Formats: sequence, C-alpha cells, structure tokens
Amino acid sequence: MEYIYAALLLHKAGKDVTEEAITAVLEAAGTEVNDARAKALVAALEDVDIEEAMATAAVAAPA
Amino acid sequence: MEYIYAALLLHKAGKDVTEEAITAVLEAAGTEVNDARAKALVAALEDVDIEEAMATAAVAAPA
Amino acid sequence: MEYIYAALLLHKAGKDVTEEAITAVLEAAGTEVNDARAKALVAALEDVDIEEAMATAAVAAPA
Amino acid sequence: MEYIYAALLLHKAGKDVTEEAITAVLEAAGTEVNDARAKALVAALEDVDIEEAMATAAVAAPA
Amino acid sequence: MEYIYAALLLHKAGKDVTEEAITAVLEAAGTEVNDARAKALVAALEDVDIEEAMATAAVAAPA
Amino acid sequence: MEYIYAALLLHKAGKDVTEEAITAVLEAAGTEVNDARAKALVAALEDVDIEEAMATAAVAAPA
Amino acid sequence: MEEVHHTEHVPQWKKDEVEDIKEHINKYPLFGVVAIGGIPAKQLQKMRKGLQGTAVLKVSRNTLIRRAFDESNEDVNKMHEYIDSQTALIFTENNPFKLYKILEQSKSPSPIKGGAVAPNDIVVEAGPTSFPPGPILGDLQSVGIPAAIDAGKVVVRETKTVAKEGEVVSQKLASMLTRLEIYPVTVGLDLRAVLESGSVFTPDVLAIDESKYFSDIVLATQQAFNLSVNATYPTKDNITAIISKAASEARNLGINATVYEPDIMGSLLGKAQSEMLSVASAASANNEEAVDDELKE
Repeated sequence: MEYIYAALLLHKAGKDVTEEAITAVLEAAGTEVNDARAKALVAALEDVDIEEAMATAAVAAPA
Repeated sequence: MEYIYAALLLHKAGKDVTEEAITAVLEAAGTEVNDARAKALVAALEDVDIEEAMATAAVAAPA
Repeated sequence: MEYIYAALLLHKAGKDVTEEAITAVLEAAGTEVNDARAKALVAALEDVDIEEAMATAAVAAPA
Repeated sequence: MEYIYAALLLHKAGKDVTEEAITAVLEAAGTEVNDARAKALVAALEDVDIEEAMATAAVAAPA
Repeated sequence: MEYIYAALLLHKAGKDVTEEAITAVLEAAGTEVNDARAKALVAALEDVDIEEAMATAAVAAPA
Repeated sequence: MEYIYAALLLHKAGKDVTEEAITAVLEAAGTEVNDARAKALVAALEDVDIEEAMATAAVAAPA
Repeated sequence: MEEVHHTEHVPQWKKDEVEDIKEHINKYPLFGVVAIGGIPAKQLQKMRKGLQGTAVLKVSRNTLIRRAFDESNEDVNKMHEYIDSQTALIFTENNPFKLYKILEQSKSPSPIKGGAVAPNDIVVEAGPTSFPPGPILGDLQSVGIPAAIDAGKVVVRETKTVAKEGEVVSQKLASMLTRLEIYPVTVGLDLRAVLESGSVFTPDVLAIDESKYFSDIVLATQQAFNLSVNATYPTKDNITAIISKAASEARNLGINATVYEPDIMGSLLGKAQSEMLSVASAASANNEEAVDDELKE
C-alpha cells in the first residue's frame, strides 16, 4: 500500500500524481522504489477521480 | 490527512514513524511542513498499535 | 485483471508466479503483454501469501 | 478452478472462450489439460453469463 | 454538558472524578461552578462504569 | 480524547478554543500537556463548525 | 472389398445398412447411443428435423448396429453394452456436453400409457378442474382421485399420490391422468453414452451443473479482486477499491488514535459528543439533578 499512500498524500497536497513524484516520496521514506509498480499505479489512476474514490470509503460496506 | 498518509506510508514501509521521517516524506511531496502537526501526530501514535487502529472500523469502535 | 487471473492460474497449478510464466500464459491467451504490468504484479505478490490474500475480503472497515 | 481462471482470463482479454484457447492457456501454465473438463466448461459457458456472474461478485459479500 | 465533559476529561486523563477535580477543571475553563450539580454528578457516576457507558455511544457522527 | 473534551468544554462555556485555554483546562485536570497536540488541535478546528458537529452527534446518540 | 463366403444369405440392404453405420462412425468425431423407447413415430420425425445441422440421428435394428460395431475398431466395441431395446445412433461434430444438453432440452412431458410403469410418484394436486359435473366425477373417484362438485365444477378436494414410482399404472388411471392433462412421462432422445476419441462419456458425466459454474465464476472473480486489492496491484477495475481502502485505513487510524487533522475533526467531535451523551444518560438515570436542563429531554 505504500504506493497508494504516496499517491493519496500527493493528491491531498494538491500535487500531480506522477511516477517521479511517487518515486520521490517513497525514496524520502527510505524505501526502494520499483519502477514498474509506480508506473502501474499511475496508469491505473488515469481518468480516476481520486476525491470521489476516497469519498466511497466513508460509505463502504464492512467486510 | 497528508500527515496520516505519511505515517501509514512509513509504517507500511517498515520504518519508524518519527518527526524527522514524516517531515522528510512531506517535504518530498512538496508540502510545507508544520512542526506542531508532525510532533502531534507522533505523540498521538506513541502508544497506538497502528496495524490494529487502521483496521478497526472507527464508527462503531468503543472509545 | 488478466494478469491477476494468470497469477491465480499459475498459483493453483502449483507453479511460481514469475514474469516469464505470466508472460507465457498471457501470450497463450493471445494478448499482448505489457512488461511493466507483469513486473509490477510479480513485485506486488512478492511477500504476499496468495492463498490468504485471495480469500480475505478486500473491503476495508469503514471509517 | 484453473479452468475457470483460464476462462476469465480469456474473457477479460476479450477473447472467445473456446476449447482450444483454454487448452493453450492451461498448457502455457504448465498444467496437464483434461479434454473433457475443457469441453464441459465451454458447453457450460454457452448458457452462463460471465458478465452477470462477475457483477454478482461485485455486490455479493466478498469471499 | 460542561460537567460531563469535565468528568470525561478527568476519566480519560486517568484521574478520579471528584467534586474538587470537576470544580478545578470548570473554573480553569472560566465557568461558574454550581456546587450542587457537581456533587450530584459525582454521586450519580459513583456506580457507573464510565468506560462502558462511553462505549455504548456506538453511533458516532457521520463523516 | 482529553484535548477534544477540553475543546468542547470551552466551546460550551462560551470561550474561545485557544491553545492557552486548552492548556489551562488540561493542567487543572492534573495532566501534562503536549504543546504540539494543543496547537494541532486548535489548527485542525480552525474551519470546523463545532456546533454543527455536536448537533449531528446529538441526533444519532442513543437515548 | 466384401468377402462373401457366408453360407447364410445376407440381404444386400442389410449389408448396405451396416456399411452406412460404419461410414458414419468413421466420418464423425463422436457418436452416441440413444434410447428412443416410447417416442411416437411422428414425434421422432420431428426430433430428427429439429437436430438438423447439429446432429444426425440414425434409427436401425440392433443386430445391424451390433454388426457394425463388431466390424469397427476396438474403441467402438466399448459401446456394445449401451445397446438395448429401441436404440438409435446419433452422430455429431459437436462437443459431447453440448449434445447432451441439446437432447435433454428437446425432451417433453407426455401422457402415460395404461400398463406403463410410473417413472416417479404421480401426484394429483388439489384444485379446480375444467370439467362440468357429469359421469367424469365417478370415473375420477373410481381410480382413487378425491373428486367432488363445487360451484358447478368438478374439483379435486385434496392432493393425492395416485401411483408410486415403479407401480404399474392401470388403463383407467392413465386415461384419467391424460384427461386431467397430467403428463408423468418425459419423452425424448435419451442419450445413454457417447464415444469420443476412445473415451466413453455417460450422462452422469455429461450432465453439467451450470449453477456450479456460475458460482465458481463468482468465487474466482472475488478471489481475483481480493488478491489484487490485498496485494495492491492497481488496475482500472480495482483502483477505486484500493483508494477507498487506503482512505478508510487513514480515517480509522486518525480517529482511533485521535490525530487532530481537519478532515476528521467532525468525526472526533461527534464521537466525543456521543460519548458525553451516553455518560449523561447513565448519570441522569441515577440522579436527574446530575445533568443540566439541556440534557433532560
């Protein structure tokens, strides 16, 4: 989930969620970054309304 | 919520959630860091089992 | 999700989920394989107990 | 479940779920293919709506 | 309500909920203290398990 | 939660929720006050309508 | 090709028929042995037409079928045991499971004949019939059907089992059942076995439980989704769930650990307020004077 938290952090900070930005955040946390995972995340986020997706958390059904 | 995302990122990456680490992560994300918020976060998490706290539904949870 | 199904197939077949294996399965299905996605999947599964992860409900407890 | 995973992989990849396609995918995964099972699957899927089953999965309580 | 807040504050801080303690807290908040009410509250809470009573507040405010 | 109770107490008493006021209340309760948490709380409450947040809880609270 | 040193005379048409069966066996990748007992000739004709383009139905004498099997390869010999009275062969290029499904779907309920054995319990349901009062009443009663007159119509007073599975149905009962439009017999091409590439498939294998496939697909979909989210492998299909999960975790942590973040202050205040109200109600239950007027409602 580190990659996701990084993406949400960037989003909340009002920054673009790019491969470079994710890499920078993760590296600052001292983790080794896997380029493919960063790429896959950015690709998956394309056209996604992060704000809306986060809002679904409040109403999501419990497991 | 940036501070919480930063804390979760560090936690998931297997790092200690310290003021310095949070500051580093937030700065890498391009945000200005408020020392008091970072300090307060670390203080709040001091005796908390992060893994458990993040998995426990906050709505129905007893105090 | 094709990549995930490929991973599940390999796992069930008792094979290691490697980039090569995923690529072979997807190619046999007639799809063009994106190296980064295959790599990202293998990285994501690295420390994951597949059996447990596939059986555990993915929806988090609501906030 | 390997046969089902193979079928869903093909379906998700936009391919027809034929006996040959299933056999190819399973063989690529290194499994020995039972012709009868592949045939039975193809016959069954003629009357089973994969899209509907997938939609059911999305709303049903997770496994 | 101030009296209850004061009581909960003391409870959460690990202090005994006494008339003197409630009075001290309320005075620090700049409120005039009604001795009878403070006495009545302390008496009323005597055989109440505060922790348990708080836990029944299962329905929290929406996000 | 002590800090939250202190804030609500001050609010109900018609006082401003400042760092100094929170500190005074908590100290009167005999707790050691973490400056950063008090600061963070005040900052977090800046744009929050306390009255409204309390009202939503009142509606949902058990009898 | 044919060596004729039999002393017995075999008519040419029989020889042709056997050859024809053998040719069919060789030409098609699979064939089945089908029971056609109880199918009226007219209905059989209709079924044969219905199969056009899917399968070829060949009705022949058992002796000729046996001879054709004997003269074919060893695999075909495995099919001998499925030849019984009134047998036909069916040839197709289809998948054996599909063939079975098609034949099952073509079966239809039919009246039972007098003297036939009940294939399962035959039940007459309570309720009205379409008959006006008349001799039918006595006819129904005489075969044990509890008939009566009600509101100018013949009715069946109570649900009754008129024949148990395995019992012989009398001529009279059979005709009453038919008049009541109760059709206890399923008539159709009954596939006994299929031979494909040396393997014999019988109905216990050929019958597909489609609901099982449906539920397996549901399960597989859930497993894939769970794995993809739990392992954090983001795709278009699951990214919303992954973000939602991360956001929930962050909120849970924030509220449970009381982290003062603007986004969750409303929840924290609400939680504190709820706790206060609960404790207030516990206190006022002991002493009303313990709480202020605002809380006495």
